[in-house]
Amino acid sequence: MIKKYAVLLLLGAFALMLLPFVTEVTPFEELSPVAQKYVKDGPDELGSANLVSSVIVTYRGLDTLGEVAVLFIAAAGVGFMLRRRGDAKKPVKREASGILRSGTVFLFPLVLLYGIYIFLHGHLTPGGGFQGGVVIASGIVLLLLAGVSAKISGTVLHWIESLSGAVYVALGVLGIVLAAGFLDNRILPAGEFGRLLSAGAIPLIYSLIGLKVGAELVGIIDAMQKDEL
Amino acid sequence: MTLITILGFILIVIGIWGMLSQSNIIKIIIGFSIVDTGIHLVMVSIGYLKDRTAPILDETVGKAEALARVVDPVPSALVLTAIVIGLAVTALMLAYAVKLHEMKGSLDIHDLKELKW
Amino acid sequence: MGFEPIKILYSLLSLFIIFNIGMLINGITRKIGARVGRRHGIRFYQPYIDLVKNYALRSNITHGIMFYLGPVFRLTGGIGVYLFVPAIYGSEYFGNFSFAGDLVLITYFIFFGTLGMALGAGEGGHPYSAIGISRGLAQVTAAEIPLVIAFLGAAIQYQSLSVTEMVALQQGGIQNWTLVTNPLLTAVALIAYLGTMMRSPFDIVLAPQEIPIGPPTEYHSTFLGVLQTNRAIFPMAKTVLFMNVFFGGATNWGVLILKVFLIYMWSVFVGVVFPRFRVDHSIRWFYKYALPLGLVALAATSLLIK
Amino acid sequence: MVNPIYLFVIALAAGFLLSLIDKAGRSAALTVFYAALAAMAGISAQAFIAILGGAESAMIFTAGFKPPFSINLQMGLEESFFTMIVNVLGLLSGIYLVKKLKTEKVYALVLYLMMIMGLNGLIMTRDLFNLFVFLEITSIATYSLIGIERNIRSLSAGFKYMIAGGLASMFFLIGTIYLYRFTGVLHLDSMAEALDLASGPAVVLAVFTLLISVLIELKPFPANGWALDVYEAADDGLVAVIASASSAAMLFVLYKITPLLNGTLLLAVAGIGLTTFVLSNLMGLMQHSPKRLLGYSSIGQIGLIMGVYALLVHSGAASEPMTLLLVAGGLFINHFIAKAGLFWLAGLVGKDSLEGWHVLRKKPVLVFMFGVFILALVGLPPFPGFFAKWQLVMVFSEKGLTLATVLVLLGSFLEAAYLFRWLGKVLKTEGEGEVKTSFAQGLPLTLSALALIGLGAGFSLWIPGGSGLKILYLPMLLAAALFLLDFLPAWVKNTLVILLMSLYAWQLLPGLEGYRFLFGIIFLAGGVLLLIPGYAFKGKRRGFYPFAVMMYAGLAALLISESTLQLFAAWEIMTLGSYFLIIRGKRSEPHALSYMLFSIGGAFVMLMGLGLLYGVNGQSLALTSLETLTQSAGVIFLLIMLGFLTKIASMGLHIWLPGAHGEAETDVSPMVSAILLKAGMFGLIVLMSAIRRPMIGNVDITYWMSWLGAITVFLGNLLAIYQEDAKRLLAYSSVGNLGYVLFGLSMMTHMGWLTSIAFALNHFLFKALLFLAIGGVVMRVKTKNMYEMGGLIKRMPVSFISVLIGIIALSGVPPLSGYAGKWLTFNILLEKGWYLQGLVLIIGGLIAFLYCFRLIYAVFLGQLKDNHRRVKEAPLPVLIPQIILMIAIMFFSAYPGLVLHPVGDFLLKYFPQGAISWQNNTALTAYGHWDGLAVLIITGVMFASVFALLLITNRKAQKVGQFNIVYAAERPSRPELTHVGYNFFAHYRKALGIFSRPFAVKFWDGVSEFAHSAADLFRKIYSGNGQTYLVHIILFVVVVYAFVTGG
Amino acid sequence: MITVFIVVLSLVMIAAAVLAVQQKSLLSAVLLAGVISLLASILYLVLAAPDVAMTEAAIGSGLTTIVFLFALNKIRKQGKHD
Repeated sequence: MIKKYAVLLLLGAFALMLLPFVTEVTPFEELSPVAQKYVKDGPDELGSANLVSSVIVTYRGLDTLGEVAVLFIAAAGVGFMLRRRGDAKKPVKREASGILRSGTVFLFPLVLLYGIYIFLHGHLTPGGGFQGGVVIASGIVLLLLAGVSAKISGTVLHWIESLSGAVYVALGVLGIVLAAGFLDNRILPAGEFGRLLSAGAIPLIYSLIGLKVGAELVGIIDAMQKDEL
Repeated sequence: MTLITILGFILIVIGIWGMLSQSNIIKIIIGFSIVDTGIHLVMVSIGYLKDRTAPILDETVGKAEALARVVDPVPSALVLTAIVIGLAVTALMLAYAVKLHEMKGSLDIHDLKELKW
Repeated sequence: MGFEPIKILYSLLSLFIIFNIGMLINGITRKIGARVGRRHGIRFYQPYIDLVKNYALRSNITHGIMFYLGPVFRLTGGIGVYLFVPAIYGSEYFGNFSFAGDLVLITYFIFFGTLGMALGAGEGGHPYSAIGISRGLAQVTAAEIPLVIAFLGAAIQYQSLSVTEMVALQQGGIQNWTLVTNPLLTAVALIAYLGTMMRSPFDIVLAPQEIPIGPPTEYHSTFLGVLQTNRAIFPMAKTVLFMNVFFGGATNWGVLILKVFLIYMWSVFVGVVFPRFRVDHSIRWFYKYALPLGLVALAATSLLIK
Repeated sequence: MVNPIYLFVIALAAGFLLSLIDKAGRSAALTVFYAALAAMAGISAQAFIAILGGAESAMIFTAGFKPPFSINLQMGLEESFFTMIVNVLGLLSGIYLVKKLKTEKVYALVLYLMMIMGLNGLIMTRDLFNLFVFLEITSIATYSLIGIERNIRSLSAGFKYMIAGGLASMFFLIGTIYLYRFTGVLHLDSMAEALDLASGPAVVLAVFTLLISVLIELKPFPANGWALDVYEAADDGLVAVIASASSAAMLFVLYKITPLLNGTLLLAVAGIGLTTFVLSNLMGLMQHSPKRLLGYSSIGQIGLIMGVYALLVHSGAASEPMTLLLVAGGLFINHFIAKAGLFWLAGLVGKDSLEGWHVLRKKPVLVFMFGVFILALVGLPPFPGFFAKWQLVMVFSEKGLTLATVLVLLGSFLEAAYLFRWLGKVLKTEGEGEVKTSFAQGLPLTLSALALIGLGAGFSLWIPGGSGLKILYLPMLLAAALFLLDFLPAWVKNTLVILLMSLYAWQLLPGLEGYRFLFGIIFLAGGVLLLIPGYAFKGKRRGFYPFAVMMYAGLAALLISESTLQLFAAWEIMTLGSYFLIIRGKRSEPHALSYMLFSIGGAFVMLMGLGLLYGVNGQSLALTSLETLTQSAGVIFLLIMLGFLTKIASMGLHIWLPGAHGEAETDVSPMVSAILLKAGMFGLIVLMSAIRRPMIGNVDITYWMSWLGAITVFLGNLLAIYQEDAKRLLAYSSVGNLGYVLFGLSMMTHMGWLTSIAFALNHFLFKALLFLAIGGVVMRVKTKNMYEMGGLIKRMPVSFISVLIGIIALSGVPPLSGYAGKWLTFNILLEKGWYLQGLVLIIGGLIAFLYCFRLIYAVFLGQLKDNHRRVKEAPLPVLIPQIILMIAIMFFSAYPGLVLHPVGDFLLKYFPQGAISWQNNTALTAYGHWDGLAVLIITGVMFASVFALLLITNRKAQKVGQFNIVYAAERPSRPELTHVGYNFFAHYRKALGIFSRPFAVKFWDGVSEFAHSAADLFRKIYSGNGQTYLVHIILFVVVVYAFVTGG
Repeated sequence: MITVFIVVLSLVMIAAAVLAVQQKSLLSAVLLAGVISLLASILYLVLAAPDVAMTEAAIGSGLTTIVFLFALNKIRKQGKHD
């Protein structure tokens, strides 16, 4: 009991400590110097209408690569942690209701398509590789729930995951060779502003990210849903 | 949007409260994800400028007026990354939880005292 | 100072004189002791007879090399102490070998014999002789405390370690003796004197009653003779030393004999009056009474020279 | 220079593709894996070399924009060095783990690679948020890898780590976003420019949250319970990376964000670091699990490094890059390598108890490595930690950071305590078991041990004044060679060492003058003499000669040292060598430990003094600067003196000596007693000849030294008489004897010092003689208890004569050499007038007779025991030096002036009013005179005459049979009945028992007890509950914030 | 107007958070945490960050919850074996 109140007291003190962040900080009056540059020059330099995308894919591209790596590591880690012992039995196939099954079979291609749409239009509209990847992943989750394919083809996923990652890194290196630096998206022509095929390599990179993220997320979920024993 | 900043911090404190007071590992992870949400809110609210729109240029917001019309894209970009990382960490924590439960048969953090002193 | 060969002869003569004094005083004191105890006692020349008898005895056994050497060490110690003391002040030839060292040398040389005796008895066949040594050494080290204090005090008083010099400073009448100029220190010295003389109350080392076979009794025949010789010389040597440091020294043999006899009597009287201490008693006694008294005396002495 | 971005490209590409490659077979995957690691190590190493060679440091602008607009990475000197060591460690640990990686799923390879890449990112990135990403990469990879062990301990530790890391990340993000708010940039350098900490509490809070997150990752007390669990439970190869490489990267992060910090925050970091250092090492005292112990040590070391670093920055010393490199860099690299090595070893040994590590002894090479790692951690020469600590104390003293210095040394001392306890257990515990090593596991260990040695050599060059350490090169080289030649039989090595040492002495001695020459004779000629008994040892005598040489190397260097650094290094090397010699004894372990602890404690106090000297005296390392000291002379004197007093075992600091000297081997005891103790005296002479009037306020230190000396004599001798163990008796006697030395020195007069030197020389002669003789006896009769011996004169006559001569010289009975000291003592008493102390001293001297007699009686006299009837005389190699020593004693007794006269003349340099003059062989003072030769001759003649008399009268003496005696009407049948040995001076104990109570022992026991209970109390906070650890973290944050803001 | 909306939303989120933390049932707690994320994504829209809103909705409330549920499911299947 005492411990409970002690914790509350401690949290009170902690909250008190954080108070200056609320009381002493005023919101931005104008854009920060960095943001000003992104907003002012970004569209011209990179040709992306979605400034967040240009920041994510190019200006802070290394973050994004790292982020992909984080997800990759997490997927590997989860898979690693929940690995099955060598001679595990085959997972029991669960039967889902017929409606869900047929619904899923019908829905899945649409979901997949939507995901692809999102990452291809990342430089134009909200959303991008991550969001697209998530959508793809949720489509596959649907499949899982429906039990259409309890055993997702590991090999295909593997190939997608590995290759998209490797190509992403390779594109980054191309940036050094063809443009100004690692992960520079200006290896492809900027194209016409606002078009689908514009903004240099951003759509391409976003696609790769989408594929990789999707594959990774599926990996995580797959590892989670697989039955032990 | 100071209000949202405050909300973010409140969520953070509540999340930590959960982490400190709940003995169930899953609850601790939930607390952690609430903290995460709180942080993301704080971050995005920092990038907000009053009465501005999203940093996406289109017909309504042209290149020229963008500077005065859009909010800061940087915090958004950061939060995007943070969210994904949060998911990664949460997933790994859950994997730990599953594994711990498998080996220990319990989700109580007080039971994980094999090592001390 | 300095060494001349002729000194050897004089020293031997000096030694011979002191040996006889010792023998006679031994005899006389035993007689006195007996008379106090209302016994008839021995003849005063009895020690000579004993000595001759012992040297003549033929029961020649030994317990080992150290047993054999023990008496040698012992007598060497006794003679040495005497020979390092300038016996007669002012005499060029009866100054013995005092050129070799000073008061400190004598103080430490006292142990030479003690150590040798202890070694010899240690190799004796009987465990009790070892116990006797243990007691003896313990008591000696305790009794040396007032002794050292007394000598140190004297050295402080005269700002010298040389016995000759000390005596020189005491010349000119009794008022210059340490006895008079520093009575407290002399008192300490006299206590120390008691402690080193192996007489009652500090004679448990020899203790024939409790220990049927004490260290000297391990020895017999010639060994005992050597020890007896030492018992004549060694106490006299110490007495001469005390006389020199505290009682003005002696400028001729007559004064020497008189003073030595009187000082020796002091231990005899105390011995006759007081019963024997146990060893831990005597150690504690020296630490409890002699040491504080000595400290007071030392303090007084250092005040005195200021 | 290769574009450093390829570090990441390689890691990521390999990481992404590994699972595909793995389908072609594990060996392919492993090849790629190692190739990637090796390439990373190569790239960073190449960058390091290039930049060292003058190349520009590389800036990598990602996406082709300049910062602050895009993320940039930097590859400068620091970065290249850190990435290099991290990558090399990663590669080595990867090799170490090869067996595991072969069988685990391919994920393990991927995760490992990603972890290393993350560390590189942490080091290289200049962008705050990017730092966060790399932090997460590293963390998540680490969390996952901790699950490599399929056991609950590892898993629960990993989980605790995760939630703690989660909180740290939270703070990092909050700090980052607010810093972005205040500065508008994320680029660190631009941020530092734009940041104005004075502009409001929120700014400070923002920096604080960022800082605290980094600090939490650096495992500060008390917010570090999770880390301890990880260290204890996770796989060893992995922990090596976590403890060394990850900590390295995080320290580098701290280094990077330093420009954001202000003075208060820096002080907070310093306080946290040093507190952590002291407390975690304190708690380490109670550890019995090796890996947890290493955990405590790691946490402590990291705390030390960050604390020291923060203080260097705060005090401005860090603006000198060399200082930063030598101090913080030295501490860091030392810990980095040693800790990784120890964790690797932990994996090889795989035992859960400190004692269990004795299996290492099956492989001498492993023991050697273990020793190297432990000694490096403790900070002893010749390892980098030593030089770093030295420089640290110097710099801190210069900046007036006394409290910090005290904390650093206190923590180091505690660490030394448990590390040496461990080392001792490894060296001495008996038991079964063995260690299996493979090439993959041996390689990283070998390389790291070599790296430590090499770096030690490097640091010795780089450190200011380090060129003076050349004096140690040659002897240390010999020691090193002997390690390699350890397989040779003992006699070969013995001959080699004797030859080389003689040669060295031949070269060295003529260059010395005055007392240095005398000590040179004692140290080196004495050393050679005492090596002769080594021929009596059969077999290889592994590990003896390198350390013997090390000890003598230290001693020799002491003689010629001109700077404080030389002196201190020599001092430590000597201590180290002697420790390993002492611990060779059968039951030496606890005593060697206490020897080492007292030595280290003393050395640290001395180091404080040397530091202070450096600080107040214009940063001079010259020993002569002691002479020109104007301020704080008293304090400096006291501190340095305490160090030396520990070595000469003055009362109160003596409790290590009896065990250490008593339990050592036959030829080691005389070395450490007769020779080593003089080192302390030598030090005192060096010190006191420079500072003549050491005063603290109105108190004259020498006055109290004289009391200490006197009491040491009295109690040392008193305690000696109660000993039943012959060697301990001698050991206590040494305590007493060194008291005379101290007393004489404290007089601060010509004659006083001469007295001291006479005592020292004499002590060398007789104590070597006695220890050799008694050691020889102990070798034969296999016991040290005197009451179990007796009558050995019949079996070991030469030893008997040695002991006889020895005790006569010891007790100061004329005519032998001991008398010189006694005579001089009386003279100096009269001269100085310190009668009371003198009296205590003299009384103590009288007591010496008791134990002298006991020694010779109980061992050699009395009756021979049944089981000793066939013992032989001690081996010839043990006897030869005894004979030489006896001759030397006789010589010194007859011609004391030959030694004392020239030494006295030399001392006139310090004390122009010489008080002793020489006429031929007679010493004359204002008070008395002494002719050693005359005394010897007179005594000899008298002895001979009496002996002759006895021979004439009693020439036919017959030997009596042992039992041919009767006492108390009984005929004894067993020798025990005729030999009184036990509790020989019972009556003395009865009378003076009060003085024999071991007050000092009780005091130090109490100190140790207190430390251990405090340790136990503190470590109870690590309840094992992950939630409690979270509470600690939050509490830590709140409390530190309260301190920082002062409210 | 918008302020009121935010305040109401905030109160709901805080309530949900407290409830999630204190809730006995793990399932409801997980779902409540998902709800918090979902509501947060609405706030992101208010903050003119549609990208974040999308992500938070998809990942924070969607995928995270799914992962939680799968994990819970797995734990449930393991059962209590103590």
